[in-house]
Amino acid sequence: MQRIGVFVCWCGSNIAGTVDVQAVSDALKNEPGVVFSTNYQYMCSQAGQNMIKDAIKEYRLTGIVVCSCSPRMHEATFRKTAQAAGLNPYMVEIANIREQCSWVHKDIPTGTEKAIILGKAAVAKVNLNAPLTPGESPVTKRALVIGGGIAGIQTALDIADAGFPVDIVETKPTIGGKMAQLDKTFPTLDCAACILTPKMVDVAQNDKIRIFSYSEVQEVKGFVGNFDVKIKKKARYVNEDICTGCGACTEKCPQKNVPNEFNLGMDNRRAIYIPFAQAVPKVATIDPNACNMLKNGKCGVCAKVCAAGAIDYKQQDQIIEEKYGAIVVATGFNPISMEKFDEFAYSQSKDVITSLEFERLTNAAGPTAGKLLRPSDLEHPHTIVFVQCVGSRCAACAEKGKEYCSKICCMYTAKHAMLVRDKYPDTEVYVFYIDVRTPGKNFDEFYRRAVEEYGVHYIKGMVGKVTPEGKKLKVQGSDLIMDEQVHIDADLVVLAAAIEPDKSARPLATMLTASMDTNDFFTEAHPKLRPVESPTAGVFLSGACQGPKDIPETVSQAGAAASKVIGLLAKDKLTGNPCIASPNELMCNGCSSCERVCPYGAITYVDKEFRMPDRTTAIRRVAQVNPAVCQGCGACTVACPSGAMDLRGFASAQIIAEVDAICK
Amino acid sequence: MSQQNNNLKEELIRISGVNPKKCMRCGKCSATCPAYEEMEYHPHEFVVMVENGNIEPLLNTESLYRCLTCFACVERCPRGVEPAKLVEAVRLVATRRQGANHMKADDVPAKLDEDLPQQAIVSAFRKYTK
Amino acid sequence: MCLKGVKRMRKCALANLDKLFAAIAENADLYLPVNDENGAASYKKWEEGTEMSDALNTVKSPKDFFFPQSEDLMTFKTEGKNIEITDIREESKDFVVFGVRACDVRSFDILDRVFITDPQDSYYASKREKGVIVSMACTRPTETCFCAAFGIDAAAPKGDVTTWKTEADLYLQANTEKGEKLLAALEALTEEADCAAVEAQQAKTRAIMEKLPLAGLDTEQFGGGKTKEYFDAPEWKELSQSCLGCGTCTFVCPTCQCYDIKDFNTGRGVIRYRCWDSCMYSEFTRMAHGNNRNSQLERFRQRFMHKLVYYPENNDGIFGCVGCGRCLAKCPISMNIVKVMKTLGGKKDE
Amino acid sequence: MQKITREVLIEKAASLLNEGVVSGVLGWKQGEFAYDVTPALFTTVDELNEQFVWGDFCGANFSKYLVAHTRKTQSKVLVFLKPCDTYSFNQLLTEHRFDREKVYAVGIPCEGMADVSKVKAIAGEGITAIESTEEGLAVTTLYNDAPVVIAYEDALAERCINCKSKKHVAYDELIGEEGDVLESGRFDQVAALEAMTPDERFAFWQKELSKCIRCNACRDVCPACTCEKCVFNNPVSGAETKAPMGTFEEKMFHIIRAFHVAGRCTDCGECSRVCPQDIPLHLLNRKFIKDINTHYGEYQAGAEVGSRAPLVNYTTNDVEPGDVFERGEENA
Amino acid sequence: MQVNEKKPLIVAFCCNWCSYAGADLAGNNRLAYPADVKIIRVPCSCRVNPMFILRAFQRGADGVIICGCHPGDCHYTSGNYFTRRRMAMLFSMLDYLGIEKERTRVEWVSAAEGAKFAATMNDFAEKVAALGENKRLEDLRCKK
Repeated sequence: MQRIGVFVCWCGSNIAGTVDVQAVSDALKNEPGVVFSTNYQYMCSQAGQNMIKDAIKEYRLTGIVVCSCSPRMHEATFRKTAQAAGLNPYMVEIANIREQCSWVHKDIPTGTEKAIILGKAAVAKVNLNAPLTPGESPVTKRALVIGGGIAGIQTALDIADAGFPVDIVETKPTIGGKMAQLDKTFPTLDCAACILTPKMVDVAQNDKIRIFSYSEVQEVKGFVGNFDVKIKKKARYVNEDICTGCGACTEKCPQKNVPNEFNLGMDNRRAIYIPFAQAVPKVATIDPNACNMLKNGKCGVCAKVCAAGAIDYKQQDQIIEEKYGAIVVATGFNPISMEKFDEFAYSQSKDVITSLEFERLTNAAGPTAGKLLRPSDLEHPHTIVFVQCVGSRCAACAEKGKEYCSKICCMYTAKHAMLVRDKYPDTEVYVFYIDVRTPGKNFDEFYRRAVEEYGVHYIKGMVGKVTPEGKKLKVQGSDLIMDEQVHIDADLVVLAAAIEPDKSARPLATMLTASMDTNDFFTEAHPKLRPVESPTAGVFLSGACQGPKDIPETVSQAGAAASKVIGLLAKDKLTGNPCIASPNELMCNGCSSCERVCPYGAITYVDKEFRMPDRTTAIRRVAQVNPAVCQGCGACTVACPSGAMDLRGFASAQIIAEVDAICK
Repeated sequence: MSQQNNNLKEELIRISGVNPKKCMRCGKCSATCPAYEEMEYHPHEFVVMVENGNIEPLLNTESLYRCLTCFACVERCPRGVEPAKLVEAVRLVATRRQGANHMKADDVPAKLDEDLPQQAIVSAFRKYTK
Repeated sequence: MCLKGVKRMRKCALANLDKLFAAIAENADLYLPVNDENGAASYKKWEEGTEMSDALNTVKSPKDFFFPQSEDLMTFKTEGKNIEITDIREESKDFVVFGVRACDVRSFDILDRVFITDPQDSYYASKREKGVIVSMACTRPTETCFCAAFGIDAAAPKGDVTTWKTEADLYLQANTEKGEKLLAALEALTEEADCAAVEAQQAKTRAIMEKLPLAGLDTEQFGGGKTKEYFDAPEWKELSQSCLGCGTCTFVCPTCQCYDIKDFNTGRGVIRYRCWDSCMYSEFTRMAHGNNRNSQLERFRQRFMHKLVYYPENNDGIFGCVGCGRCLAKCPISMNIVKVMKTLGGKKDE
Repeated sequence: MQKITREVLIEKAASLLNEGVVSGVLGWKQGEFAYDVTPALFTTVDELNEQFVWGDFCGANFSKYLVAHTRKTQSKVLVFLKPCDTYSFNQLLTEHRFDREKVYAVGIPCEGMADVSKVKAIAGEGITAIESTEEGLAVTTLYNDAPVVIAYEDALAERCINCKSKKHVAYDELIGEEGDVLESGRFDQVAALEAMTPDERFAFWQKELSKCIRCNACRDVCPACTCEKCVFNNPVSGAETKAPMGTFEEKMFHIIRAFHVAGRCTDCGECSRVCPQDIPLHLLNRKFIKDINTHYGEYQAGAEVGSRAPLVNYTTNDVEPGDVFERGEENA
Repeated sequence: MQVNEKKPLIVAFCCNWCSYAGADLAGNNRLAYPADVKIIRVPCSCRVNPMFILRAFQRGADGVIICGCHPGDCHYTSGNYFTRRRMAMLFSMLDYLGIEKERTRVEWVSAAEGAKFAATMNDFAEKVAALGENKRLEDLRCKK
């Protein structure tokens, strides 16, 4: 049986004006378990708190009820008060008789009657409270960043700057990501490589950062502060430590016709290759699907020419196991496939290209060495049509497009159009747009410059059809302002393809038990207040894996994610919320219902031997809640048919007691 | 919008099953329309005008019969608006209005004769009945 | 039982049955079996127009009238250390239960031995005092009937009044003082009768009884003193293995008499009530240390040992089963006392 | 009349027993009468030959027994599964309730099971023998000179009239031919109730549920109700009761029970089969199934192992609770 | 407490993060609603077990309302999505059993929607009052 003290606050006249506080404290005196009941002007004042502390000691109270303002206001205050008097802070319950009583009801009888009922409910609840102690868990002071694009690079650099070791896992042979493929960046037109590659070098040289390139995350176990991760380092058949990146092998390799993915297949590379000149790590990789030596044991040229002796045809995939305290997801994006948009003739004509391909065509390190030549005949195009929103904002075509706005296309298309007009003033450039969206610093100015200074023709409307005819591409579109159908004979058509999350994100989300939206973008813990955290504790989001983003936005989010990680890793121990789910193993069916509703992946199962009621023993699958991960929402408690899962601090019995007290 | 006719708008929406509000004004329907040059009102205008309840001009335009019902606009529309269905619905309303000569069930017996296929009556009845 | 001269036989034309019921209902609540739309019979209070069922038996036995499935015993309130107890029993009205079959009539003997012997259960006793049992002889026993195994004559049920329903008349004969009183009040609606029709019906019924599939069921092997013989019998395992542990058999049984006493806190006070319990339930007789019988085998065994061994041992050899066959008809897995008796060796040599 | 004979099943079981593939066989055991068949574990071929039956009264669903059986033994048990039983089988696997490795499942076709109460209602009391003939069930009673022949469709249990599937969704081995998922009228009665006024519905359920004697047979036979400890048996759950007190408890029991199995109930119909008071409990479960199908897309519990039950799932544009009634009516 | 003219009793389950805060805001803005509404704080609307709702009706509540964050804004990401399904199913079942559908409601109230909270409670209390006393899910023992 509890020994409960009741403390009714007047809150000056805020409560006492509408509630007869004396009547309330008198009425609650007779409730079961109550041994002391009083009222005072300001319970939250020093004097009021001392009154509570004294009563706890004098009456050997095991629980207290404070009838006062909202628990959102002073629950923490009174918990501290109780703790100072030696009482477990979770033995405190608040009856909200201000915001939810005195302030919303007019007359004293009504207010008093309700305040008494709310007080009784709190007493009924505290009768069933149990002391709770938050769990503690250690923090592994190392972070994992998954993805080595600009988002991952920035996050890793920021974390390392704070003194914590960071590992970057990148599936490609080099870090750099999409930004490395870009030519210029909007709205300032800096050269992408000029601002990215120094950062890549910083990463390579930072002794806090390890890069696992050509690697994948294979398994994630554990929880915030204590993740156990298996990383598969794929065999690149080149000893990274020895390879100097001299490139001799990539020049001598006889297998010359491998499509070069860095240039989106617009030119070829060798079977042994370094993706681009500034690659980090700058080491060669052998493509096992193209290499004759690996396929049928005939060749070995690269090994012969390698002065360092770094070639190792026998290299195996390697599994690295490492512990991390925090994980940052930075898996980025890809343009969607254009295969299904046959109205734009992407599959029929080499001269219909995506904007990313256009980037490579204008890039000095690209297949045309920066000269704008059309892919089919390497002639200079004189009329270029840009089509915006290809696959974006496409609600009706889930199988080919995306419902959302891809956000970056308006700006890069303006950039492309401007650059073309700048370098080749003899070229006519048309941009078909539905809306031009330019919310960003200096963005609209940039777009207007493309129109006003560079003479790009912006046409409000969409392209309906592209038909290759001889050397031309017949573009049929609508001009909604002029209300006419326009026909343009273009030399090159550039499609602003929608972007989508990288395909690796979905399986990764499953491993991390991090939630995703229907488009496979990672969900943030709160759309406004916790935009860089995943709902899964210890998992953070950086860059376009969370939603379409341009570079400035990506970099700032990357920094934000890093600061959250630093905040986490700076702690020695994590203190949990003690109001968490806890299963009664004897009643648990192991049915997985709770696991399926848990937004945090806090529930796992173990097989345990139990002595059954009929004195036999049986191995049963039972749920276990990880206290460091559970946030205490209680979804599992209702999903559980047997009632084995309960929520500490909000136990079923406690809520039922409140219901009973209110409905008395 | 003076000529707003909400009843007619509702009827068109009901017949066609098209929700014109889904249109985001991209114009891809008109961009893709092979009969564009022949039309006074173009596919995207059909959608906007129906949404605005401005339907009388559509009922009286030749454009109605220039639409080939090729469904290119339906296929290409990124929002699934299906303008061709709307055009067809306007056509149906126009047909039913021809001289307001709705056929009534009572009219059927008089029209029957031995040579007339029943099918013809049934389809006429369907077509000319509200 | 139709004893000319010793007891008076009265009869009432079936056409006048409603009048007879009306007359009974004038002085007491009258309950009789009534069919629902599915043809299942249950006891209902008679009102003008209520038609008596011809069903062989009701789904739930008439024990409910004396030992209801749940029954409030008292209420109490606590305030601080004070406790205020209120006896909430209401003086029950006289009532008549009509159409009770021979097997169910016997069940009251079995319940009486539990509830009326010292210490007397006053809740039960007062209802027994107020209630008059009017039995009715069976004419169409069914395959699940085995009352004969317990020496019950379906053609001559006991009770305060025995009735026989023939094609044209209802024959009535009083067996007890209560019964005499009831019949006296109905004097005007009944007439003196001889026993010929009743005896003819009895002969027919008894002949059918002989032919019932369970007619040969023998109880010789059971009774008091057989605990050691059967308690550890290996057959229990097989018999109980499919038992679901539901309470159907106990709740349709006319003789099961176990109950649980529970408190219900209404928020304004506590109602202490008792309700039927089932020895098949895992929580049956749960005590501070846990449960007595932890496996379904033990719980299953308890029910049948009680009916066939423990009860007769304490009650002059009377079995705790009346052969009404309800459990045979209703068990979800068709496991029942007959199968138990036959498996454990009660089967007559053929 | 069942197409597969008892002998075929015994032969299969005997060979598996003899080969040592299984150590026991879950099957139906002959009772006192033609219809009172009991689920039993057979461990020898002799037992099978003597007591194993298969016929029109073998309605019991064995899936639930696997929970207890597989815990007790290390060896395999053979279980015969009718098409509807296989759904329960899968659902239990989805919920990790038994070890699949310890079960050898043999799917057997089912032509529908007879409802004993229908047979009794037609043939009358005193049934001494029932034979399955081409014309139907020939029922011999004490009171009829010649056997009463009941056409199979007249004797068919409600759940079999509205059979949802003749397809086996799980088995190690199938005897006979595979059937199809059927278009059944199983929601017609639910729709009829939905079409009533609330007062009529209340009266209907008040009448039905007040018959409940809380014997728990519906729960104890239910293959979805395999909780280690049911909330209604648990004194600390706040819901424990042993008897229907007043008019509230039985509503509480049936609403919560139906809710607990919502999305998990395969609609096997065992609850209604065993109810001693003939309460149409399947109409509660089917209401949830119908609502789930209407609002969250067609879902058949147990159709596959590992599927996510609708109530532990969601989409971001689910129907609002306040709109369910209207939508329900539209679909009625 | 024996009251002659019975006022409706309404139990409101409010999630801690949005609706309970919304109720607090209603208080801050002195937006009145009937005192018949009694709030029980739960961490998330998904903590509300159908048993709590039936229990409230059993004990004499005339209406039960569950308030949570707007879909998509759940503090726990997805809790209210489960609430939405569970309650849709439960309320539909109650309606199927002939219990007045106006006695139960789910409403999404954010922490900023003090006015909505008060308006919702006023409206709900009015509708429940119009229905009169809860008879169809009552437990007579609790009314003695």
